[in-house]
Amino acid sequence: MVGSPVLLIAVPLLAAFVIPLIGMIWKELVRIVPGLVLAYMLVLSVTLLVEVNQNGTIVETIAGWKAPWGINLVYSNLTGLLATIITTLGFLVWMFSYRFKRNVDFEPAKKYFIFLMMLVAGATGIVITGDIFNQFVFIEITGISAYALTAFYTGRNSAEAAFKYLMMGSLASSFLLIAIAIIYSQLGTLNMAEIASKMHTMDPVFKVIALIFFITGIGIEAEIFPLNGWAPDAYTEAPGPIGAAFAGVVVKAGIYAVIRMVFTLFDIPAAHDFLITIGLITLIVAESTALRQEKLKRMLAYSSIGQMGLVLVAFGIGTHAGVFAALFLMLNHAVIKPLLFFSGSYLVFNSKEKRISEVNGLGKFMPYTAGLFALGSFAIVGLPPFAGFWSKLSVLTAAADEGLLLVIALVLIVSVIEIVYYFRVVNRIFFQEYNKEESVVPHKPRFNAIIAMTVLAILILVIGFYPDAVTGMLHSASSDLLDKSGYIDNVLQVGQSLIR
Amino acid sequence: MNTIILIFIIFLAGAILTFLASNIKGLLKEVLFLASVIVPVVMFFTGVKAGDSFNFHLAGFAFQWEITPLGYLFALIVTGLGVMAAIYAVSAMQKTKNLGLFYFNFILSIMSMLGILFSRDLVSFFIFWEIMTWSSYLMVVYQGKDVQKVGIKYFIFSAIGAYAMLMAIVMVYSLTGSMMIDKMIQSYAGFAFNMQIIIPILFLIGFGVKSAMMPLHVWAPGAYSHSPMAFTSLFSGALSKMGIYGMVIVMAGMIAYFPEGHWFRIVIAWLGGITAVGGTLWAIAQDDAKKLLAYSSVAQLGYIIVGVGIGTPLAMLAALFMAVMHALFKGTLFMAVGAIEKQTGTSNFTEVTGLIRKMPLTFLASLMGIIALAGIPPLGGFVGKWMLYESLIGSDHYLLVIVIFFSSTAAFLYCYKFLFGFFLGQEEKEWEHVKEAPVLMVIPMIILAGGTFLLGTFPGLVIKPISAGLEQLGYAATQGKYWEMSMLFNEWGDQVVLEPILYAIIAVFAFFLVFLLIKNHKNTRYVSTKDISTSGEVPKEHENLTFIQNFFQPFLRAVEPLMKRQIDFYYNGFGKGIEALFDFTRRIYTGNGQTYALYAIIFVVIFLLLKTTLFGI
Amino acid sequence: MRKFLVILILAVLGFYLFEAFSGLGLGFPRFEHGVKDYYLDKTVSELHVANTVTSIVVSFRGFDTLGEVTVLFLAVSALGSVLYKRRHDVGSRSILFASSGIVRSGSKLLFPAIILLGVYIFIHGHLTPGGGFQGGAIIATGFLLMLLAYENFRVSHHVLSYVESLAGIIFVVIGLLGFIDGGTFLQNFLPSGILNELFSGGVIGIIYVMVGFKVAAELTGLIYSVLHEKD
Amino acid sequence: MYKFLEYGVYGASILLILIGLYAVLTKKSLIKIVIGLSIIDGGIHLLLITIGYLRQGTAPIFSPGFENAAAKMVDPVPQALVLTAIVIGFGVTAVALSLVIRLYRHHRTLQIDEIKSLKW
Repeated sequence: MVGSPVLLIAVPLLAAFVIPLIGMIWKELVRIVPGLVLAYMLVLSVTLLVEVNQNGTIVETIAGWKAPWGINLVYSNLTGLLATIITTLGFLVWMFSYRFKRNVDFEPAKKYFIFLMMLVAGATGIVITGDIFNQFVFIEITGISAYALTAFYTGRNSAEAAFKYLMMGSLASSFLLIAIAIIYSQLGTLNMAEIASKMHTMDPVFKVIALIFFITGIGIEAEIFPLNGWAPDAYTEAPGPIGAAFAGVVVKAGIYAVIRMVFTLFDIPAAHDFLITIGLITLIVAESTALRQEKLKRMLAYSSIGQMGLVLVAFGIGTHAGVFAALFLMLNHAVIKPLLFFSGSYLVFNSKEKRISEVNGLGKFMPYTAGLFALGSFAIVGLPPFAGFWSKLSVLTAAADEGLLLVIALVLIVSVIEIVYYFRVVNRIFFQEYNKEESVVPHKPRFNAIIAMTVLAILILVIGFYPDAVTGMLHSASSDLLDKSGYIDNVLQVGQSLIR
Repeated sequence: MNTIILIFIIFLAGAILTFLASNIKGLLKEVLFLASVIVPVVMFFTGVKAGDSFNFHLAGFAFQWEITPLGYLFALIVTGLGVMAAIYAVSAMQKTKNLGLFYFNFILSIMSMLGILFSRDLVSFFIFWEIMTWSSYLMVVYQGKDVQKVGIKYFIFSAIGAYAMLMAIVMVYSLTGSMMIDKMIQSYAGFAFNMQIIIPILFLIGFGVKSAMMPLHVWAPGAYSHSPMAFTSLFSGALSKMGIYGMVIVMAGMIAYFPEGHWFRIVIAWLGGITAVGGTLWAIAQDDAKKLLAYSSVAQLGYIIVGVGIGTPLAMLAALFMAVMHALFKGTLFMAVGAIEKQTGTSNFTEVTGLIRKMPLTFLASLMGIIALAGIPPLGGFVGKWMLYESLIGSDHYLLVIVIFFSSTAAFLYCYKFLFGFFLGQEEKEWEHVKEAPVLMVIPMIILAGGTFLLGTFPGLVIKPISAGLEQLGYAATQGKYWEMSMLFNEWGDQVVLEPILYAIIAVFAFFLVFLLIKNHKNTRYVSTKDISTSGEVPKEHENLTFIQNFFQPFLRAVEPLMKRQIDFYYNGFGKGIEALFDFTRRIYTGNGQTYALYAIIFVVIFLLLKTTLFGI
Repeated sequence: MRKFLVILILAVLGFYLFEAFSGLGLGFPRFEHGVKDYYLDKTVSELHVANTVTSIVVSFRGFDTLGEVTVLFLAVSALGSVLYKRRHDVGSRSILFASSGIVRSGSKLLFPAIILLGVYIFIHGHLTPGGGFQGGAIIATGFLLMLLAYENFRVSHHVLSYVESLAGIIFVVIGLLGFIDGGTFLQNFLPSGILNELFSGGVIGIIYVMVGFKVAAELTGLIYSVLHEKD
Repeated sequence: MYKFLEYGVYGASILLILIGLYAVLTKKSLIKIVIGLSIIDGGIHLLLITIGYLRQGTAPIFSPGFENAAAKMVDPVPQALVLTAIVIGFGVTAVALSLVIRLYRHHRTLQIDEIKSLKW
């Protein structure tokens, strides 16, 4: 036993409480300790994932109460994979922001890192918990950290974005609570595995209403259209690295929650078609909106929403291939979009408005950052031999297996739009004249930022050139998601063995 | 290790190393660049032969790389032209900024083209296709002046093409469960009729974009003329041939199921015919040599598409022969324009004149290229066109013959314009300082020009590999009998086509050349070319009055109705409409948090209302 | 127009919600093998805790409570972060009108009693209704009263921060000790004592006391920082 | 009579939710919106508690001598959940109010219609 999934939550919580104290000893510690904690979480999640791969799902009970009664954490191939993605990104975001905008005061800096850590811990919690109410609590932890991070810069319109986010988030938690209330009133339990095993006894009317409220509640986090009005604002106004964290961490957790509901908890087959429909609508609306954006981060935000729509489409296909494709997309998106946010935030570093037109000709002054942005753009629109291609191809083949030709056609048409707006930016960066009056003053990235970006770039290239490096993991994760009875058995039986 | 994979590894490593070395002073990057182009090419010629293959699995897809006879033929074009263009590029691109990017993309495009030719499965075909697209895109925008629109246009069209192709690939996958090209061709007959039509059309869009087929050609002039000439020779010569290659392997296999004269074939052929005419007419109207050649490329590819569309053995032979030929002479011509542009700083006919004595070797190369292009014996263009006519007549497409004939006659006009505009006519004081292009630029031109001559005289050299390729496509046993297909070969036998008139024609050429040179040596009264007045019209001050101005005015006036509305116009309108629409739809995001909350509630209510329909409960 | 639309939509929403919930019935057990029977059983037999709600909040669903405490901690931090100003920008407290002598004396009189009540409630959280959250909230009202009555009443930010952090740390450390001792996080490692005595329920009492301190400190800090907000 | 109570309790909590939503969706003042969010929370908490209600049940607290009274006790789980939910709702409200203060500082207004600098 290398460790326990519960430490993924407990250690950052402990650190969050400790940081205000140690900050009084040496101010630099508030920047360093979160990094150490995130690194620890990364190592732990990876070792646990390896262990899970060998020995099967780890079910961790809490306070010694076996599964249906106590809260339990489930670290399986799927949740482990997502937790690993989340912690990896969390660590990279920390590394990137370690010296990002150094001129912030001590107090905000301290809180920034606490919030970042709690954002990651909360998202990890959403993914690994096996209890719906506990998931709700973690959604709130993530949510409050996210609101605070969105409102981090006092100079911008960030409070507006944060308020919109909070409004929607608050509605989301209300919907979630209603859904939880309905489920509890019918089944008398909050444990996901037990809910799943008892779901067939539930009155279908309640089932559907609960599902609708669940999807709406989580859909707000998962950026489903039309629940995603907050997302572009929050991405735009949050600090650059936090945009990356939203795209890579928060949304992934939201998507996980949606699919856990649809695949495991509820036994409504029509929900899959429902996912395809809303996924397609999200994809089309978001990408077409992205086409006409003037601000760089806003464009990236819409693109991120669109990708999530595609992920939902892939999950909606519902076969092994579809789930595999969706997970692959999530993984790729978690690698590529942060790179775009990282490099993009350095491209418009000194700009107040963050307009796309301000990046003209920056390729000359900051070739590395600009090159990485181009790499990210190439990868996200799915050009081979970069990472995004494989996931797009697997989505298409998965859809083709089911004969969903209309879906394929729409996805491909939207891809053209995606190419247009990404390449417009790349063109501007590299092939337009630098204009002193319009363009921003270039700002070279710091060393730590370069490392963070390089790691992501290397991941993109590795996945692009040798996708088999990750496909094995993704296959076992997708089998894990589809194996509903396995999940129930694992949770309910492993729980038994620990009865006091 | 398998030589095939080794070739790709060397290409890739060479590209990266060259890119990294680009900031080091000295000749290191040039040496690396040439090495990473030439070494794999040498390995290709010595290490592999048709039939070699390399298989592996990646991401759940089976990859099969194999050197097929047809692939070998096209690989000859790519490698030959690639090496020439590389040598040319080293000299032509000196003192340009950002050289690393150029070399990187150059090597990558050669690599990806070879990859396309070696792929026997659709996944790797598509991968290499896309690598080729983006590396050539980076070349188009490489020079960085006014390229926003051109580059985006090129990439949008490429993306539309590529995704149409991907759609077709995925449809094939859903029908056959396999990604193999052979499997696709074999099981094509079993598809439902609508699939039988839709899949080739989607493929056709994909390939048509790359080979600049008529309604999809609008990217071509801009892209060809904006990328560095060193690359354009490869771009027009080899890269656009990939579209032809794709058409040949996919379409030929597929539409072989349609009988000859089936409407589907006719449509493709006619698309080619229209492309040829339109390209030619637009080429005539151009004042810029690069644009002229670009439109001429469009036209030439139109001929090839006609051949592929007709699809009789002779037509295929003609098309493939013309593909090889086009690579040679268009490579030459673009190189020549590049040389002129490098030496004079412009590629506009209205500015440069009378270079014949300043750049005689360039002139020679251009002359040969133009003759080949125009299809005059003994150079290669003639053989191809002859076979095309013969096949068209043989398969009763008389109307198409007229179209092609009109187009290739009209092509003389721009050929003449090109030659006359640059080289002949008055010498201008302005261009007195101009010297012949550097040796490294001239040699590839001359070699390629020599190639047109060689193949025009001994077409058997290339017809043999073509026949092998045709056999691969299922045209039964054309090898060894190809000379029976065309009258041209029937008359004069196997290898030594046209030998009797060869020397006569060479003599005529030599005579004309000498005549021209001598004539230019005569002392003539010097009048500036910009000093002549147009008959009947009073020139305004500062008006460009070079003789090349409004060169074919009467002709252009005659065909004006045809050219009034560029297809571009409709595409732009469409694009603007889309953008306006999206500008409207994005107003969904009103910026008011309350509205977003309202959306959420509406979302819930809609699904509550529709729950019976949606969830069946 | 918008109001009409909203009312219409809400009417539909309300109809469906009411349709669903009115079908639930009221006041009879709805399911047979719910978790609550187990909780009610084990609370007495194993945990020796009188208040089942407390045992659920702290033990069965203790992880939720940890998360909940974190939410509160984060909310306070977020408040501070959102309202952050550079030191020289921070103004003094905004006072609309000074409080009268009666309010001041009365507050002074009530303050110790309120604090005592709060402490009583969270110490007896596992025996009687109430607990850490309730007690903490009561203590915070005491401080609110003082802050309203005395314009120069000061609470040390540092002390609040210490209390808050230490309480949180002790909570997590107790959880980790349980992890080391029993193999699961938050596991009880103390003797569970006798039902209905003050020292019963093992770690439950300690955790609830810590929650009480934390909530009190956090709510006070929250009020304090908002009070310093000047227009 | 009992049916009336049943409808009454559920109806009241749902009405609370709807009133809160109405405030969130139509009121222009940010403060009122925050109040609306709190009202929604209140309604939901009431709903949750109602679910756990048992006719003639007692509070789920054991007193000496009544150790076996579990059968007559109301469901403690919703109560525990509501306790958590209240605290969370409180935290969110606090953050919301702080954001309102920030918005007022920045825009000098509390009208949500006028705070639309981020759009499209």
